[in-house]
Order: sequence, then structure tokens, then C-alpha cells
Amino acid sequence: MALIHDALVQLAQLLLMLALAPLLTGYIRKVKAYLLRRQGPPLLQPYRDLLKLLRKEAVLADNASWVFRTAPYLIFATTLIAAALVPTFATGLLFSPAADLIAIVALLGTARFALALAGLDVGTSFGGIGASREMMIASLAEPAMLMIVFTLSLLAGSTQLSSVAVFVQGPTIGLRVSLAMALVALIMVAIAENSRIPVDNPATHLELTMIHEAMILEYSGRHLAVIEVAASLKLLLYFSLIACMFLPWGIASANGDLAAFAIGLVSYVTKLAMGGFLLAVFETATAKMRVFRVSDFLGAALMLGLLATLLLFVSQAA
Amino acid sequence: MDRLALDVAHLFAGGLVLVSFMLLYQDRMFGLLNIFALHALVVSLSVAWQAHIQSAPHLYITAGIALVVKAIIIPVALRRIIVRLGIHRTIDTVGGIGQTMLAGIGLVALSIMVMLPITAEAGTLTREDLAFSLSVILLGLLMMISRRNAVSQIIGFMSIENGLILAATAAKGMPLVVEISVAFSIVIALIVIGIFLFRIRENFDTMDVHALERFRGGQP
Amino acid sequence: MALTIVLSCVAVLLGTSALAVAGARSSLTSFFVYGVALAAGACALGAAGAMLVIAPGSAQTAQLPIGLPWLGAHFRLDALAALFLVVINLGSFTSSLYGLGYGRHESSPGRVLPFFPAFLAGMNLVVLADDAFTFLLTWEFMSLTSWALVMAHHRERDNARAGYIYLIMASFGTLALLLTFGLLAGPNGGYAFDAIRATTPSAGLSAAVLTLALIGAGSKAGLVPLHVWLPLAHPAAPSHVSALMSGVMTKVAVYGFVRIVFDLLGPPQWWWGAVVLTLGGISAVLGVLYALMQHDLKRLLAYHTVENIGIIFIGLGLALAFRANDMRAAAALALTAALFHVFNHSVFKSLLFFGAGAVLGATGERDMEHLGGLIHRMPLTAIAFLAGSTAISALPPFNGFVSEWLTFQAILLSPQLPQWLLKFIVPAAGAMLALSAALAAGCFVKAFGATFLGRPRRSVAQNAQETDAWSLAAMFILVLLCLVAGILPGYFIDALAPVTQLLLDARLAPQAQLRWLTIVPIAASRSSYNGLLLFVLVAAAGWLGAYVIHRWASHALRRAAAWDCGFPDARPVTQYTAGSFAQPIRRVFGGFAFRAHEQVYIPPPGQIQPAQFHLSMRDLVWDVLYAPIEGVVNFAADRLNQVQSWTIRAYLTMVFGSVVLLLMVLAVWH
Amino acid sequence: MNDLGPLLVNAILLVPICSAALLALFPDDRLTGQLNTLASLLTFLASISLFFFRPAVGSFLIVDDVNVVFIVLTTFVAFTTSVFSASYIAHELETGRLTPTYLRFYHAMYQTLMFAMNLALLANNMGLMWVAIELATLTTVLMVGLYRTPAAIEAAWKYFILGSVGIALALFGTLLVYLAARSVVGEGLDAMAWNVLVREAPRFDPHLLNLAFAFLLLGYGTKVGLVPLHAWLPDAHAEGPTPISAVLSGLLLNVALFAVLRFKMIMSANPGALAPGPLMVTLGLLSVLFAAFMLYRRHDIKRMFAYSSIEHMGIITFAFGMGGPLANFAGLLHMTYHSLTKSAIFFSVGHIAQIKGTQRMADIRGLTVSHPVLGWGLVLGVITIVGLPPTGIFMTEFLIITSTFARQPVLAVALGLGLLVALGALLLRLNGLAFGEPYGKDAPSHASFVPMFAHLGLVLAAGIFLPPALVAWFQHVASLLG
Repeated sequence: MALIHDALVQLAQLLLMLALAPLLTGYIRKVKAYLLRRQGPPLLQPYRDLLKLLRKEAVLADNASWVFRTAPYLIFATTLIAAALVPTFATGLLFSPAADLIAIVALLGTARFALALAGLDVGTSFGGIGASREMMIASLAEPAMLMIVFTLSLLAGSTQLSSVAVFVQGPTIGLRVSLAMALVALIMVAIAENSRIPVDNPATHLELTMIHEAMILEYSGRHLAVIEVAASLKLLLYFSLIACMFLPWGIASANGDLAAFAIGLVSYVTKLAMGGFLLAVFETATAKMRVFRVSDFLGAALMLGLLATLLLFVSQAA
Repeated sequence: MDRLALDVAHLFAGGLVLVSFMLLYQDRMFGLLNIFALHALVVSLSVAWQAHIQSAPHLYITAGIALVVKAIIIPVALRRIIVRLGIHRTIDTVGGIGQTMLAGIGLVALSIMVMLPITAEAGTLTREDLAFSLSVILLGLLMMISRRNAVSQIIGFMSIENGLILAATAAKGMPLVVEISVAFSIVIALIVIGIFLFRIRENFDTMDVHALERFRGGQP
Repeated sequence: MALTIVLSCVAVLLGTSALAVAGARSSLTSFFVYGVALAAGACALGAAGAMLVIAPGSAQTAQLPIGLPWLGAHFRLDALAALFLVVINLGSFTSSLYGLGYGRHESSPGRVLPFFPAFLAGMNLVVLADDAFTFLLTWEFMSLTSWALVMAHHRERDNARAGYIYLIMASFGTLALLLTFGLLAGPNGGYAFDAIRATTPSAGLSAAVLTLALIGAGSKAGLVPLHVWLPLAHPAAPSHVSALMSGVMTKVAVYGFVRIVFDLLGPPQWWWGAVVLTLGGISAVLGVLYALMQHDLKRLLAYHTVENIGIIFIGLGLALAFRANDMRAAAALALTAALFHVFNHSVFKSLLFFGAGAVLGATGERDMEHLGGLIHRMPLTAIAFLAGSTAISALPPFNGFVSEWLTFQAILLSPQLPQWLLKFIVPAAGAMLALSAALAAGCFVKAFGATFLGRPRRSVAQNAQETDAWSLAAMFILVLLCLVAGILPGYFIDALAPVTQLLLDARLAPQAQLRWLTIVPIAASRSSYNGLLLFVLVAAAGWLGAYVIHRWASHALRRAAAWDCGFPDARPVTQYTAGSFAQPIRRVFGGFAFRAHEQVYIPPPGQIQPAQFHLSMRDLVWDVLYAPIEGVVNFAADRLNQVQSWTIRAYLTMVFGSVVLLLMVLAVWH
Repeated sequence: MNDLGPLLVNAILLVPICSAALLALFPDDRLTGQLNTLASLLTFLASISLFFFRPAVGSFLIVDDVNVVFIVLTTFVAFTTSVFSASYIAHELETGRLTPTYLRFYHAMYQTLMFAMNLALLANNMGLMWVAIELATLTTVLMVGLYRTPAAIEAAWKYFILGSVGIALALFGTLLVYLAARSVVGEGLDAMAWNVLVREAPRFDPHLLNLAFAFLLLGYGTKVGLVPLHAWLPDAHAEGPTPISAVLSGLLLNVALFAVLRFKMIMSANPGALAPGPLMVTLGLLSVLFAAFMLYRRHDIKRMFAYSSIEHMGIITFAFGMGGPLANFAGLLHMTYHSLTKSAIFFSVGHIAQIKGTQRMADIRGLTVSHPVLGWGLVLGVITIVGLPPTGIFMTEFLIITSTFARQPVLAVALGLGLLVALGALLLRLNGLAFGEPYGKDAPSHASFVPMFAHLGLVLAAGIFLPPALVAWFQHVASLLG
């Protein structure tokens, strides 16, 4: 019985993620448009785009190999599973023993690996640009992310997201410098990972500045659709990650009743709304930086993360 | 009697050291040869004396060899070589005679110092005699390295050998002395022949080997 | 029993190499040699594996009347030895299988066949040796045979140089180990390991032993800064030998370190862990950075060996630190992580070298800048190489991730360590580990992308042929292992338990019977990982998504020229090369690590000479460490050599001088 | 049976000297090579029998534990070398480097040398040993100069002068030992007989012994080739006929070292005397380091291996200097291995030089390709001589370094680094010689490989398994050496 209950909760979260992801993208676009005093596309525009793309035929470059064709589904699957393992409105997911935070980061790494390979597969110069820059960014973002994970798990004594969430809700936490550092670092990493301004511009097709777009330049039709979904899932994932790790208030425990779940859901959505708004504001306020400045940006993130970890190592005498 | 015998032995030994110093001092070629003949003579005398006091007749052979080979044959041979090969009549030394003499004195002092701790009960051959022969040997070595020309280097070597003979014969009842001295004479003979064959004019190193082919009617 | 089997396998191998000397010419010999090696590897693998599973606690000993007369050759098979025997013989089994195919088009079989079995025998014996002399003898024998294999293609200049440097470094390492055992054995030569175990050396002594052991084993394992020979020698050998050297021989070196430091040398002090950790971290990061700068496929793989050895030593260092503070469970976790990574690395590194060998055989090229598009010509090899790349990049659900995940868990336990220095070093090591993992992923995107993806850059790549069945079989066995070890790690971790039991008398909780085969190193609330579940979920999600789309949305497909932002299809030259792929990372990291310096010359408008790009890089380790040594030796040689041309009088003066000197000494002595 | 012993001992001496006379007078040049081999074989067989019955100690000759194995070793290497020399000299005759007359002379001298060395080993009288070693010196001088090229004669001359000085020093030392002994033993032959000396040594005057040992070490050390007394050695090896280089490195150095060991026994038997260890260690280490660096700048293949001989003599002296059961054992073993290995190397080098018509290493390349057997033989030899396993030299160096490190870490490290430097040089050259594209003449080699591989095989086998009897013998002698 409990198993079924957990399974249902898990399934609900998964579907919720899948359903919300394009909406979040659309919402951010809308807010950015408002900030620029534009009308902006309707909120549901991303869904329409996806459906349209899905119905179109896929055009494949001549020497594209099976890597190119399977990559989108692999990226989609890994991102979806990673997202499904992040508590949104309730902790204690059924599958959470399957992967702790480190594993989730690694899953995203797998997705990136596949994406970069797909970028190289056709053998165009732009695919190469995208892949190589993406890996350069990742080579700094991933360690930074892991440092953040270290910080939290040192605090919570666990790398399990649920336990972290529970701990952060708990009374023992207090206000900590290292936690603040970790939050800043995580936001920087999230910006880089989701190729937002100032690292990359999701809307650009200006050849020499694009990173993520350059990799998926050759994609079309359903493949493109799947990749787009994966991208927005990733964005949502990072949002809910921040939500669950740094402001888990209102999140329901696994064996809560429906009311608790409802509260959790509401608080989750509000958190998303706030976060999306802040991101939109930030993006409109800042300009994109040169590609080779990104290393400094992420280097700062890495240093912050390492600093946070060191602080904790030193403060936690056995 | 015994006392006297030892004193005479000492006399000869000391004389030998003295002659070694004269060798070091001498810088004319023929003079060097003469002094070396004297050196050999002293050795043969001391050997003969030892033969007499030890009543060891076989030592007379050694004395004879020393006298004939080193006091007569070799100086003569060397004289002819010098004439034949046209070796300079004057010897150029490494560093002046003065320094060489000083070094020699230092060597004598060293050999005496080394011999001091040896207990006198080493037998009739007292430490003085050992010290003398050792200093003769060292002086010979010094001569070999402080002279730039082959003949005097050989003479240095032969004076070393004289020192050895002195020590050997003075060591009472030492077997095989004759054989050893014979063996040594062979070596020296070979060296002299070598000098002659290889036309070694100035120094052991500078040999005019191309002359050799002519000499041997050489094969390619 | 198991010991007897392994020893007899070794005897068979040695006999085979003797026979191979006799008839090295015919292709039949090649088949025979590799066949026998295959069988022997299988037998030894079975024996050791059975020993590890059935009777892990036990230890078998044997003694042969050879080697040191009054000592004899002692052999001992305990859990640790059994584990490494499994690693070694797995490698020898697969590489023999690979050799059955690859060895056929070997240009000079006479220089490979006699040494290949001897090399295998040597590695087996090192692990079995139970006294200092036998250990060193077999150790150096292993180096010697592998040197001969490196020199197999001696006509290329680089290979001869590689072999030379390799043998020098190997002898240097052996010298260090020689001194190590000289210290351990003591003046009256108690060379038997039992005798060494019995005595516990003083603190200073054990510190010296640790240093020497680090130098000796590290130089063979390729620990920075003793790694210089490795990227030269490993690629020079035939590919299946490269696989053995990189995948297995370095592990034998790790074995040597573990045996000396954990087993023979008494209880550790905490700073040992600090030293080992630092070296490991530096090796991990520098190794992968070196690899990123390479465009020779096999050399890139060799540099990755340096990286992975670094990761293993991070684990060992943690284990030492925990052990020194008597935190046995944590030590067991760290050691398990290290040993598991030993196994994993041996598997996927062999796999990758096999793939590189297949490419080399098909195209005759090791330079990635000349390859490309091979995925169309050699699909199966491509799959295998891709699996290997994923595994070595520590990406789930493959095995590389599991061991690195365990290492991370061990690092996260370290705040309990009392020493301040460790408090600072351990997180730094963690950061380095994370960095190296991320960079490795980048490096293998580069390697796989430049070699197999895109369009062929040379005609050799254009018309390459898929490699033979033997090689493919060898590769796919390893692919399977990578996957199985990745999704069912519990069984492997349990198999490692007796080793940690032996070395630390502590072990991880049994994993295999946990619910859904999840692995829980410490506590369920703390951290857990389930490769199987992830694999199933990802596969299901991917398949479901694809099915749904193809079923209800479109599945129409059209082939067309690449879009490429509307550029007309240019020649393959316009693709990103390996060098250009690595350029951003080189900009970020190369500055301090390699003094990387780029010069771009773009002709002014109107002139039509080509633009030029110059890249200069220096290997700091070589400049700082090895060049000076070379200089000193040459200087001394030149100075002393003048003695050769002195005159006889000068030589006599030397004699005279020594006489006088000696007499003076005697005169003064009283 | 008892009367057979002396007969055999005499056979070991008489066969060589008689065959020397015979060879000198023998009319037919073609058979001399075979005759030489035959004589050496007979000597070898006679010496083997010494293992089984040991003659009583005479006043001039002695067969005891200390020298028996060296005698067998010497006669064995002499035999194998004569086999090699037969094919080598035949080639020299074809190319006209030697005339029949010199051929005859060469063989006569060869046997004389064997006689001298056997005598030196068998002598129970230090004076006799001295005479024998001097005789050996003279014969080798003549043979080094055999080719009468300027270089050869210069080498012979250098060897002659330095050797004579060394001999003179050695004689003085011998004399002092006699004096020390005389006051205890009394005059006469007994005061020079080894068995007596070792027995009575504890009562000798220590100061005389010290002085004596100084001279003996320097005197015989000159013949051993210890730095700084080594100057003659490289040229003598490089310029003489290769069989003689083999005999010089393989045997004569050993014989001289053997003389030093005899005296060291007396020293270590006397409590008052200063320990000879430090002296020998210093000389040995000096030789190792010096030779190691000299190896780098060699261009002549034979001269290079001559320097490697200096290095190994240094190692052995070092080992005996360190003393103790392990080091002494290793030193004795190392002497054996070195003479076997080095002569084997010279065998292959000789054939290589004949085929390529040069001794310049720059002109010899890729031997394993052009002449596989010779090339791999050389590779095996070098690998053995630098002490890589599984050959015996690895074992000895293992024992020396480990047993030293526990007592004198610094010395052990210095020795180890010296060995490493030497290994670097030799392998560097080996790379050029044996590997890479073949270069130079590749005439087929009509060589006799049996001696070379016999030696290397022995060293290899010994590295893996030593017969217990041999081990017991070595250990006994090691204990005598103190």
C-alpha cells in the first residue's frame, strides 16, 4: 500500500515536472517581454511550438550517424529522470535512494556528453564550436556544483536531497555564511548550465556567440522538440533544486496527507514564479559576456564553492 | 761483530738514499747515468754484504746481477741510446730542482714517520733500514714523475727497483729473492728495449711509432 | 590449490615464450602463443576469482628452491593478491583474445611473441611474491619484458627513445624499492615478508620507507612527477600490449604500494595520507590536462592512465588518513573505492586501447587530426569505444562513476579527521577529483568526436574497414563488464570486502542483498546509489518517449545537406579538429600548466597569403626536474672525460699521489 | 687416489706451459688454433677434478677452498675463450691483420698467460704469486701490442709502465708481510706460505701489516684497474685482440683481485690491524662513479666495455670492503658472474667488430635486424651486465645494496646512483647498437656462438638457481674473508 502511495507521489512529481517545464520557459519569456515593454508571446506558446515541431518531418544531415538520432531521446530521458529525483512539493520520493545529489549532477553530465557528441556528429564548424565551448563551461561548472553539494552534505550529513531538505527545514541550521556562498555559487552555475545571459543567450542565432544553440543547430522536427523539452526541464530542475535545498519551506513530507501536498504544491509554484521573475529581471539587466570571460565567471563560482566547503571543514571539528 | 755488521748495512742503506738524492739533483744526462751506476754499485755492495753476514751464498747472484746489469750494461746501453736517438743532453724537470729536493726530503720524513710505530722486534732489519728503502722507492717514484724525459724516468724506475732489492735482501732469510731480482731485471731490460724500439725520445708518451715500421721492416 | 593453478599457468606461459623464440616466424606461432596465453589467463582468472569468492579469508603459500639460495622463492596467495590476480588475468585474457586477431598483421612478430607471455607471467609473479627478492626480481622482469615489447617497433626513432627512458625510469623505481626493502629487511637480511611483518620499524624509518615506496611504485604507476616515461612508452608498444601496460601493469604498481604501505609497514601516521592525497590530486588534474593537449589517440589514453592513477591514490591517501586516526569504517570505504577503481580502470582502459588499436590497424593512423567519420566505417568499434569513453568519464550508468562516487563519499566523511592540514587538503583533493572528472568528459568528447564522428579528414579514414571478430569479441566482453559493474556494483563491492578485511580488519556492510540492489556505503539516510534502477528508468523513459513520438507524432525522415547556418558545404577541413576543440580549455588551464602560448598571424586585407597559427607548449615537469639531471650528468661526463687523454706521467702522478696520501693517512692514523 | 692429486695440480700448470713451448715451435699454422683449444680443454678437465680429490698442501702449491672455484672458473673461461679465439684469429688471418708467425706467437703467449694465471691462483707462496702475476702482465703486454698499430703500441707501453710500477709497489708490500711473519713464524718458506700466514696472522705486528696492505692494495689494485690506478685498462682492452680483452676482463682482473683478497684475509685475521674496509670501499665507490660517468663519452665499443669492467671491479671491491657474510658472498658471486658475462660480451663484440670492420659505435647500428643472433646476444649480455633480472648479477647487486643500506645508507645510495648512471650510459649505447635501422656492412657472421651463449646461459641459470654445494663453498669463503 505504502509502495503504491509512494509510486503515485513519484509519478505525480514526474508528470508535474514534464507539464510545468515549457510553461516556466514561456513564463520567463513573457516576463522578459514585459520588462522590455513588449507584448511578448502567449504563455502557452512553447507548447504550441513543441506540438508543431513534433508533427514536422525530421531533416537529417547526410552523414549524421545513429548518435545524432538517438542523442535527443537519451538527453530527454536522463534529464527527465534527474528532474524526477528532485523533490518538488513532497520529499521522500520512491526513487530517491536510486540517486543522491552527486548522481543527479552526473546524470546531467551524461546528457551534456550526449549533446556535445551530437554537436560533433555532423561535422560542421558550428557544432564543433558549441561542443567545445560547452565542455569548457562544464569543466568548471561541474566541480563548482560538486563543491556546492559538498557544502550542503557537510551541513546535512547527507547527499540525499530529501534529507537535506528536511535538515534545512529543521531548527539546527541557523544562518550560515557558507550556505549563502553556496547559494550564490549555485545560482551562477545554474545560469551557466542553462545557457542563460550573461553566459549564453538562448534566443540568439548570432553565429559566433552561441553555445547551446550551436550544438543543436542541425536539429529539426521531433528531435529539436525533444531537445527543447529537455532544456526547459533542466531549467525547471535547477529551479526546484534551489527551492528544495535553500528554501524548502512548505514542502510536504513523503507520508503527508493531501492537504500537505496541496500546500507543498502551492508553495512550490510560488517559488517558481518568484525565481522566474528574478531570473528575467537579471537577464534583462545584464549583458552577455565574451566567451572567454565565462571561465572567470565560473571560476568565481568554483572558488565560492570551495571556500564554503573549507569553512565547513574547518568549523566542523570531529 | 753483529753490531758492526748492522752498522755497515746501515751505512750502505743510508748511502743509497744519499745517492737517490744525487739522482734527483743531477740535471745532465750523462752525469745522471754515472750516478745511477753508482746507485747500482751501492746496492750490489749492500746485497753482497748481506750475503756475507747472512751467509746466504745465493744472494751473491743477486749482487752480481745488480752489478753487471745495472751498474754496467744498462748505463752503457742507455748512453748509446742517447747518442743514437739524439736525446737532449740536459733534462728538463717539472718544477725546479729545488722544489723536487724539498719534496724528496718531505718523502723521507714521511717514510720515517710511517715506520716509527713499527716495533723494533721486526728483526735484524730495523725500522731505519725499512725507512731507508721506502724513501729510496718514493724518491724513485718522485723522479719518474718530475722528469720529462724517458731515460731519467727509466732511471727513476730502476732506483725504485734498487730500493726493493735492498729491502728484500736485508730481510733476513727471505726466499725467492734471486728469482724476484731476475724477474725484475727482465722487466727493466724490456723497458730499455722498448725505449730503443719505439724511439721514445723525450717522454714515455711521445713515441715516434712510424719509425717503428721502418725498424721492423713492418707489415701494413 | 588456486596458488598451484596460477603458478602452473605461469610456468606454461614461460614455456610458451621459450617456444616462441624458436619459431617466431610463422603466423601459426602467433595463433599458438595467443591461444595458450588466452587459456592460461582464463585458468588463472578462474582460480583467483574462485579463491576470492569462496575462501576469501584463507591464504595459501608455496616455496620453490630458486632465487636466493638460503631463502628460496616464497609465494603467497591472499585476498589482496587474489584481487589483483583477477585484474591481471582479466587483462591478459582479453588482450590475448584481442591479440588473436590483432597479432595477425603484426609487422615483426619475432619481437612480440616471445615477450608477450613472459610479460604476463612476470605480472602474475609480482603479485604472488612473498619475499623481497622474488618481488623485486619479478618486478624488474616485468619491466624488462615490457621494455622489449615497447622496443618491438624499434625503427621509429621515438620508440627507441621511449624504450630508453622507460627502462631508465623503471630501474630507478626498482632501485628505490631495493632501498625500501633494504630498510625493511634490516642488516641481517630478513627478506621474507613474514619476517618483515613481524618487525615494526621506527617512525623515522617508516617515513623513509613510505617515501621510497612512493617513488618506487609511483614511478611505475605513473604518479606525477614520475610519469614522464609513461605517455612515451605505453603508446609505442603494440596496442594489446599498451592495453596491458596501461590497464594492468600500472595496477601491479598500485599493488606494490598497497602491499608495502598497508601490509608490510606498520600502522601509518596521519601525514602519510596528506602526502599521498596531494600527489594523487596533482596527478589526477595534470594527467587529464596533458591528455587534453594531445591529439595522438594512444598517447591521450596513456595520459588518462596518469589521471586515473591519481584518482586511485586519492582513495589510498584517504584510507591512510582514516586508518591513522583509527576510523576503520571510513578507511574501509576509501580503500574499497580505490580498489574498485583499480578494477574499473583496468577494464575500460584496456577497452579503450583495444579500440585505439582497431583504429590504428584499420587506418594506420594514431593522429586524431587525420581521422574522423569512422563511426560509419567501423560501427561496432565505435560503439565499444563510446562505451569506454562514457565509463572513463565517470558518467552513470557505467562503472567509472560508481568508484568515483564512492571516493566522493569517503571525502565527505573526512570532516571528522582531527588534523587541520587534512581538513584543508581533503576538500582540495575533492575539488581536484571533480575537476578531473569534468575535464575527462571533455577530453573524451574530443577523442570520440574527432576520431569517430564528423567527416573523414584523410583518405585512410575514408576507406577504413571494421576490425576482425576476435578483437571485437575482446572489446565487447569489456563493454559488458563496464555495464555490469556499473549497474550491479553491490556484488563487486562485496567481493572487495575480504581485502579491506585483510588490510584494515574492517569492511563495508554487505551490499548485494539490499533492497533493489541499492548500494549504501554508510547509511541509507546519508547517501545511496542504484545503478540498475537509474539504467532501467532512463532506458524506459527514453524508449517510451521515442515510442510515443513515433507512434502518435511523425516518424518521417529526410536526408539533406548539413544546414550549418546556411554555409555551403565546405570540405572536411572546416570541421573542428581535436586541437581546436581543446583550445578553450587550453586558454583556461594551459597558461599555468604548460606555458601554452598561441600566435595568430592574419595577413592584412588585400594580401593573399594564408593565415598562420602557432602554438608553443612546454612540459614544466620535464623542464624543472629532468632537464637539470640530464645537464648534470653531461657536465660530469665531459669534465671527467678529460682524464682519458692525459699523459702517462700524469697517470703516474696519480699513482704516486695515492701512495703518498695513503702513507700520510697511515702516519696520521696513530 | 692420493697420488693423483699432485699429478692433477701439476697438470694444470704443466699442460699450458708445455703446450706453449709446443705452439711456439709448431710448424703448421693452421692447426695451432685447434691445438690451443685442446690444451685449454685438458687444463679445464684437470681443474674440474680438483673438486673431487684435493692434493695435500705443498710448500709452493696449495689447493684450498679459497682458490679452487677460481681455478675452475679461470680454466673454463680460458677454454671457451680459446674456442672463440680459434674462429676469431682465423678471420684475422684471412684479412691479413696477422701473419702466421705472429699467429704462432699469439698462441704460445696465450698458453703462457694461462700458465701464469693458474700459477698465481695455485701458489701457496706470496712471492711465487707475485712472480706469476708479473709474468701474466708481461705476456698480456706483448699481446696487447700484437697488432703493432701506433695505438696498440702506445696502449701496450702505457700498460707496461703503469703495470711495472704497480708490481713494484706490490713487491714492497709482500716484503713487509714477510717481515711481519718472519718474527713470528721464523725465516724460510713458511713465512710466505698462505696456509701458515692465515693461521699465524693474529700474532703479526699490526703496523707492519697496515703498511703492507697499503702497498699491496695500490700495487695489485693497479692490475685490478681501480680508479685512480686504472689508466692502462681501457686502452689495453681496446687495442689488443678481442680474445685477450676477454681474458683480461674476465680473468686477469679477477686474479689480481684474488691476490688482494688473500691479503685481506690476513688483515681481517689480525685484530690489531686497521680494518681494510674503508680503504676498499673508497676505492670501489670511486671506481664505480668514475667509470659510470666515463661511459657516456665512449665512442669505441671495446673501450666502453673496458670501463664497465672498471665499474664492476669497483662494485666487487666495494662489497668486500663492506664485509659481512652477505656482502662478501655477493662479492665472490659477482666476481664469477662478471668474468663470465664480460667475456661473453667481448666474444660478441669481437665478431661484431670483425663483421662491421670497425669499433666505432657510431658506425654500428640495428644489429638485431642485420645479425639477429649476435645482436640479441649483445642485448642479453648488456642487460646482464647492467644487472637486470633474472640474471645472477641482479641477485648480487640486490644483496650488496640491501645489506649495505641497513648499515651505511649514504654509501648504498651513492653506489645505487652510480649503478643507475652506468646503466643509463650502457643502455643508451645499446639502443644505438642493437636497434634502429641497420647500418654498415652486413657480411654474414661465420662466428662460433657457443661460448657466448654458454656463458650467458650459465649466468642466467645461476640467477635463478644456485647449486647448494656452490652456495656452501661461497659462504665458507665469505666467512673466511671476515
